[in-house]
Amino acid sequence: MDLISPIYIIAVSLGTGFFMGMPGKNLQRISFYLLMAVLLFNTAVSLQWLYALANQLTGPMQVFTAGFQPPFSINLLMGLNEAVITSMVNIAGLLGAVYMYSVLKKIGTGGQVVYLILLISLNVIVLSRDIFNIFVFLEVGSIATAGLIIFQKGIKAVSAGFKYMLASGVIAGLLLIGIIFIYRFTGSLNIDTIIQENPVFKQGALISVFLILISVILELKPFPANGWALDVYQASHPGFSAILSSVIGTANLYVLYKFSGLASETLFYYLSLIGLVTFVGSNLLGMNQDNARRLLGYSSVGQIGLLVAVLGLIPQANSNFKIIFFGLLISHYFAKAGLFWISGIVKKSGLKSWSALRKKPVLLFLFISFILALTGFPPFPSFFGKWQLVLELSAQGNIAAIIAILVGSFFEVVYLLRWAGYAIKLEPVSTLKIKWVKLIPVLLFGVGLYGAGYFVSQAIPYGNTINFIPLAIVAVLLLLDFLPAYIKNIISISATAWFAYLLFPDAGTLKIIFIVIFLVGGILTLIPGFYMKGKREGFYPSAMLMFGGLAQLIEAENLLQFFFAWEIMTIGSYFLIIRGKKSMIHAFSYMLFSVGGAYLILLAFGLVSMGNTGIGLELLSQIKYYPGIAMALLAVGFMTKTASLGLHIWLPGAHGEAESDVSPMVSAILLKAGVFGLILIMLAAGGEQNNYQWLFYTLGWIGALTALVGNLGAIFQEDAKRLLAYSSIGQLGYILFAFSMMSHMGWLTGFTYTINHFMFKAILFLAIGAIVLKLKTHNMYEMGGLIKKMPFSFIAVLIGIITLAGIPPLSGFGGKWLFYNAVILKGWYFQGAIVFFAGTIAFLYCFKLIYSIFLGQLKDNHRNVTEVSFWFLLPQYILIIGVMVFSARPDIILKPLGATLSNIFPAEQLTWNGTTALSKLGYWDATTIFMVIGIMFVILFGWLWFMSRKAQPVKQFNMVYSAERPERPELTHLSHNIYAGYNKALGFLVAPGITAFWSYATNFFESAGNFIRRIYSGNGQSYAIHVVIYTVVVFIIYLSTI
Amino acid sequence: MNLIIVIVLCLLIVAMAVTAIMHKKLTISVLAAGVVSLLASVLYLLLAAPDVAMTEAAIGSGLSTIIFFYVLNKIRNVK
Amino acid sequence: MAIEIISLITSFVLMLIGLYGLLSDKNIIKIIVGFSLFDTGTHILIVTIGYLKGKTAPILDNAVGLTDVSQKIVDPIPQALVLTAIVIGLAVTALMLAYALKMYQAKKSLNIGDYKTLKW
Amino acid sequence: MIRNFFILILVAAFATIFASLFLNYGSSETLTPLATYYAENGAAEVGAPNLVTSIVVTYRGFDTLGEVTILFVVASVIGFFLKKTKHNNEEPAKRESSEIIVTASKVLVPIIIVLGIYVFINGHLTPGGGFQGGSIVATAFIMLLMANPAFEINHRIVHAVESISGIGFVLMGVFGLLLAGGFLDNRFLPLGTFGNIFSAGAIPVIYSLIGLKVGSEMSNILSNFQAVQNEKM
Amino acid sequence: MEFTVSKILWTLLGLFIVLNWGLIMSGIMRKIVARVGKRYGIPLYQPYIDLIKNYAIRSQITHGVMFYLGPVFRLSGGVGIFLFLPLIFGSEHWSNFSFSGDLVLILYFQFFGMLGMALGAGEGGHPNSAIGISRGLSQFTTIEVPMTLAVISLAIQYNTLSIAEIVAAQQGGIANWTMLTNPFATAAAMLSLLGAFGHSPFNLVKAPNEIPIGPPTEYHATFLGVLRTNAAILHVVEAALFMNLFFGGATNWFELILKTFLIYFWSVFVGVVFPRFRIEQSVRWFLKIPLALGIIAIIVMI
Repeated sequence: MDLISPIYIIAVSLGTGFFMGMPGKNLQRISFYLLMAVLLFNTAVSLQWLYALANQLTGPMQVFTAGFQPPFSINLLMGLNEAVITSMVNIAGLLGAVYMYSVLKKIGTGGQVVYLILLISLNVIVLSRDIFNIFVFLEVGSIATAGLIIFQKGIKAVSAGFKYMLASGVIAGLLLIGIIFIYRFTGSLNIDTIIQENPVFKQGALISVFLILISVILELKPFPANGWALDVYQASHPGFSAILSSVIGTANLYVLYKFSGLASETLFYYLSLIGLVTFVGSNLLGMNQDNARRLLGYSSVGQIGLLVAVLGLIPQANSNFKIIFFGLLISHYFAKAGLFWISGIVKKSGLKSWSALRKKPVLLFLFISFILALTGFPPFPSFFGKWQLVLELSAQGNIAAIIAILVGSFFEVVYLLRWAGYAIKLEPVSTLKIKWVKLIPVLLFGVGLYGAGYFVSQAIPYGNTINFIPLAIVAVLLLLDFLPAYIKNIISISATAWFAYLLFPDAGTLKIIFIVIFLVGGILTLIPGFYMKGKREGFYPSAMLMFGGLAQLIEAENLLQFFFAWEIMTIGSYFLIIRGKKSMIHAFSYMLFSVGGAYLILLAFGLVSMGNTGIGLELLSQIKYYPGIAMALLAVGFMTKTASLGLHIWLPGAHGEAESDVSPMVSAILLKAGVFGLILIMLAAGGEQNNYQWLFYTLGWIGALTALVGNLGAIFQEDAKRLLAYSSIGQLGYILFAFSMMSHMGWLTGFTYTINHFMFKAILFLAIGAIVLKLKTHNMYEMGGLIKKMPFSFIAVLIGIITLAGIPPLSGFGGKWLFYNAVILKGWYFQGAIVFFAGTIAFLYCFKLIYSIFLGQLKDNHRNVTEVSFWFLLPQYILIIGVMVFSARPDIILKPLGATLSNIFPAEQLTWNGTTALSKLGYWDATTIFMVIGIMFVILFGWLWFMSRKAQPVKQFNMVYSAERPERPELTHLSHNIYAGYNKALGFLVAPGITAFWSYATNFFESAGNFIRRIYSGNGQSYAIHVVIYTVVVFIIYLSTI
Repeated sequence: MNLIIVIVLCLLIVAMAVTAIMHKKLTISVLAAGVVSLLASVLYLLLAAPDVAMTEAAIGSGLSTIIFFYVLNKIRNVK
Repeated sequence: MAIEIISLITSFVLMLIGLYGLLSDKNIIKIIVGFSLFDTGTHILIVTIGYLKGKTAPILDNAVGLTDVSQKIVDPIPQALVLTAIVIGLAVTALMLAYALKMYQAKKSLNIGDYKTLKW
Repeated sequence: MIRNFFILILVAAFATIFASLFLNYGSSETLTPLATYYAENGAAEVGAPNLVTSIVVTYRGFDTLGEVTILFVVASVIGFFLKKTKHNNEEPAKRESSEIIVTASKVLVPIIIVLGIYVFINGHLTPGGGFQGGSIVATAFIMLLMANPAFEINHRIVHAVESISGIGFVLMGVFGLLLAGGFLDNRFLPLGTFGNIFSAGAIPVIYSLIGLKVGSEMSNILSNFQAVQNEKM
Repeated sequence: MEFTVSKILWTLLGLFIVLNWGLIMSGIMRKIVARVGKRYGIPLYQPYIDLIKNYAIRSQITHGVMFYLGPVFRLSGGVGIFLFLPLIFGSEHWSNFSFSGDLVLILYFQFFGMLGMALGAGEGGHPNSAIGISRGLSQFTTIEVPMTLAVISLAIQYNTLSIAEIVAAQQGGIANWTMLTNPFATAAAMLSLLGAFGHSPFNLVKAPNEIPIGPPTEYHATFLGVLRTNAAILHVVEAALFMNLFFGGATNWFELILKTFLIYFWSVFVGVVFPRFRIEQSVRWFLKIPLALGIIAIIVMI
């Protein structure tokens, strides 16, 4: 294969650049197209090399300038790495030029030449193997940068440019000193020769290597010596900021990569330290930004810091180094360029003004994709990069680094997702005019990002086990988003059914329960969608993302699949929750807790993989290092999803404010994902005699207290959906408690609760949601007397609360009976008593719910309401049938379940005698009870009806109140704060102490960030001082180790 | 002999540099910086680098000083 | 004490003086002066590195001849490098001055502390 | 004051880097292997007596390409940065220059230009070369500007010279690549007799082009600064 | 054990006895309270008169379906507890349907009636009903806590949740009664019993003074009759439950009548002596001493 030598990139570009300097009006006119032609040529050259090298059609190519061998002349190397990086540089350069069409046109040939030369310099610093040559072209690049900054008019850009020049001047000086001394000590300027000389053994050389590396690092804007860079990001033309962030950063990073061959072990250590400090520090400060471009600047700095850390942490000989490094780099490259470009389209700088994107779905989609890519969500390359990074660091035993990375990532998630929330939810204040030239690059980068994600996923170990079909379905739904809702609903339901069909045959009893909850539940909760008018843009992709994630969770067989599914599900549910009218802030806090939890899980997975080969889920049962910590981390991670005490504050808002058919999805179904995770680790822990007694004991207490606090919270709610949300917290507390017992009876209890909660919470949320939709209020005191208007809803709610409260004969009682037996057998008396107390409290809110809404006095404005939609009632009644079957014949489920569990918990099993369940302590015959109570109820009802058959209905207004007729009887509906006395006695237990704790934590980090960022005083000279201080400090620390 | 010249030269360079930094008047300061360059080019000659000496003399002390003065001139005009 | 030691020290001192000026003076023009002193210091350093005691300039004229050249001349490489460095220094200085001019045009001030609209 | 004191301490701390470099400096009596190679083979391979020139133009010619590029970029940036604002067409207040300077410039400018050209053409033989010559040429333009502050360099010509010499430089490089060993190889022209003006392959040509390029670029930069002088702020 | 006609008949007979005993017992108690207050009081057969009168009243009104269902739930609750509770130890005839569930079933079945009452009263639409219910439920939650602790303590003590087995374990003399073998649990349970019966000081729920007649405020005629029937049954059944758990159960009807009378008398006695609590006071009170007793009861048994 005959390839064009990379030297022609330089020759052709420079020749054209010089030619563009020619005077003449005609040239002015065509110069832009000339520029485009050259950029296209460069792109083509680097891409052909990429293609050839990636497919091993040719080996790496050495270009010797002047016809002499190195080290006697300067040589360039085009290997696979270089091909990748130059391709990235040139593609972004090309698209960047398209994006900057108007400004490049306006500035004229001078500006175009500068742009071209910037790209050339980047190509050269990537290709060159000569250290001084790299210096020269770094200088070319920084001068061109200084020129490009002032494409943007105004003093801001000019002063930012000056700050930049000042800092880069100092840095260049350091680099030059380093270079000349390395020449002094090794006698060469060629990187490869110097590495052969092995400067590590000469002390002077060590210092010069230090100077070289520190100056390249300083070019990469380490925190906190990076004030100059942030100003540049903020002040420059967005098109250029994109280049600066994604391309210049990339090229400079590659220079560091090349130079890192010179470094010693100690220096690598410092490299990682510097990178991590930068990553954590700049993301911490990013949280305080409200200017979009400056925020992106902080994020860029952070991402580059992470990559520097990767260079320092992972040996380049490691087979996964490249996938980690490039996985993270490529995400950053696509996403950051895309975001800066979008920032130019949005124009306004305030984060909140990005709501303008709402009217442009394509752009909004791209924006969110970029944000997710930066924050490391699947299916983007950064997800896989971060995953592999964590595994490698675990293999090294470098837990501290993992923690630092996760903390930094978390900060980043905070501000990026808050921003995404603004864009999705806030009312647009302005409309956007989008020019095609500006949209095309963004679009292409969006596509590239997804492509890269798939490519990277296939490249990492076990990446090919990930099932992308759910994502494909989501993609189809995204493309079909213009269709009316019912068509998409049919597609979604069929897809969910199809998942279930695929998963069903291989599943054991435990998994079948979850398949039913996740997927059959999914179908049931999707049915109300038929009621919804219009297109419901974005709903179905999000829902399918969530259900797809849940399905993948079940089929996951290794840690990667599991984590992938977990994250997919999290994003999907986030987008579902944020759809509610007032849910922006709640969805945000949901996401923060979820991401925090996910990171704990990731950390734990890292620990799990330590010292083990492979990443199968079965490793959970053979953790070699820190098994207790790993298990605890996993438990806490899963408990963020189940909203256990301390981690529950997101739930009421998120579930309460979600759309009517979303609330049942997230409450009845999604919460069980956390339960699924908990079961997974408990199974892995082994049976009753496990090594984690302390952990499960603690979890038991947490579960009990969660139940108490959740239920107490619920009784004081005036908002029907929040009441149910708090109730979910409490119910999940029971579930956690039950599973934590780690006994046969405990697990039976847990599963019974899980199944019950799924059914009754879906019924209740569907019923209440439909009513809320109809009445347009959540407040129970604005309702009342609806039993006459909505009898079917009333019956559903009644059955729901009877089940919830555990009153015989419905299935809720089964849970209670099992619970009692389990608690006493286990010996957890006090926890059990607390849970029991919580159960009686549940009774209070159940009554409040049904009474305030359905009973009492009908409100005037509801005189004409009618029963809720059939589409809401249908799933409710299907579920009621489920409740009835489970109530009358619990043995259908519990028998096989018990048989399965007996493998894990052989002791103290539940035995069955016909329909009578026998425990060691007592007995329970659900079928008989059901019959006895049913018969008695019917008889008594018949008798009473017979006795008072002549009774006449009373009109609403026919009432006497303290011997007077009230003027407006509907106002006598007592429903506000009906448990005032209880509040006086026990209200202190639900005082928002935990909320206060979290807001204190948030404030702490925000004010810490605010304090630290004062060092960015805006004074260019101070920034130069920072650079010098940074150098000196690192040097002194470094000196003490050599 | 060379040694003494070099020492004197270096002392002068340092003195001029300090002047350039410390002096209140911008013109003096710029001139002093130019002189530093000029003296440096003499030093280069002594260090057997005639090429560099020529360059430094022409560029470092010549052209860049002139540019400094253009800017100073412009600023002074405004004042 | 040898010549190269003295000029080495001079170069270091010059760089430090330049650095001090760059970091301490509020006046933008003087900051640039400081920068150019720093730059000159690095140039002297580079030339000094190439110097070998008692050797001549790396030009193969009649005095040097064509034999045993390596025993007679100083190192030409640093000299070649410094040529490049000097030109780069000029370019940077010129651009900084252009910036200074523009900044002055906008705010009529040479105090770097007055250009803090962007911060945090 | 406290701030300055702090910076003093900082600079002193920075000096530790130099100190540690200095302590490890040692002394060296011989050339590095790389320099030895150039010293021993430079004359034969490249054919230029001035080894600095052979390194600058050939061995490390690629650096030099970058270097002229830097000047080119700076000239371009300053060009559009300091561009005159259009609405500002008032005649600048002319200041008369002294008679002596005017006369001197008339005499000296041609001489200086010739000197400059001499310096860069002889760059491979004697000290000097493209940069030095180029800046000398630029000095001539300064003379012209000083003599007549309103003097406008003919931009078209300067730009044309700049472009053509630049393209020429790149073309020389490509010739080297196509006809000899590599990009910027000087040996696609015969090496000629050692020490002659037309020797050392393409070095005289390349260095002359560099000289023209550098000279025109510097003139460009200067004229842009000059142009600002006549502008109102 | 199966549903046989004779089983059902025996059960109905038992129900009849319990109902009558309940009516008589409440008559006696009202008489005693009156005498303590230096009044003459009602005749002993007054509850019968009330009941017959209520069932006989013709003019009836209804507020809707749930208004019907309320009393049904309520009575089902009372009768249900009766059905699932073995009354006379060792007698198959009087063990009713207790084979289908144990102590847990009874504890939870109490909610059934409460829920019905609450819903029915709510349907009535009178705000006083709702106030009464909210108070009643609030108080009830805390009453249950010491009770639960006591039950757990029993379960630990006897290692069973079956009432019949608990009674069996107490046979053979007074020394074997839980009252003596597990005094703390008995104390905790007896305190919560006070709340369960809703006499003073825990009768704010019914609150005869502030609010006409509490939750049943809208009920009358047959509806009220059903409620009164239930009250009569429930008093006996609850007392019988306590008798089974703490006082050795009963081996014949006489023993049952005596013990239930004494247990019921205990609550009336306390009611006469102590003034009424406000609702938050009673909530707090139950979470102090009875709770502490319950905890001690468990600690002692562990």
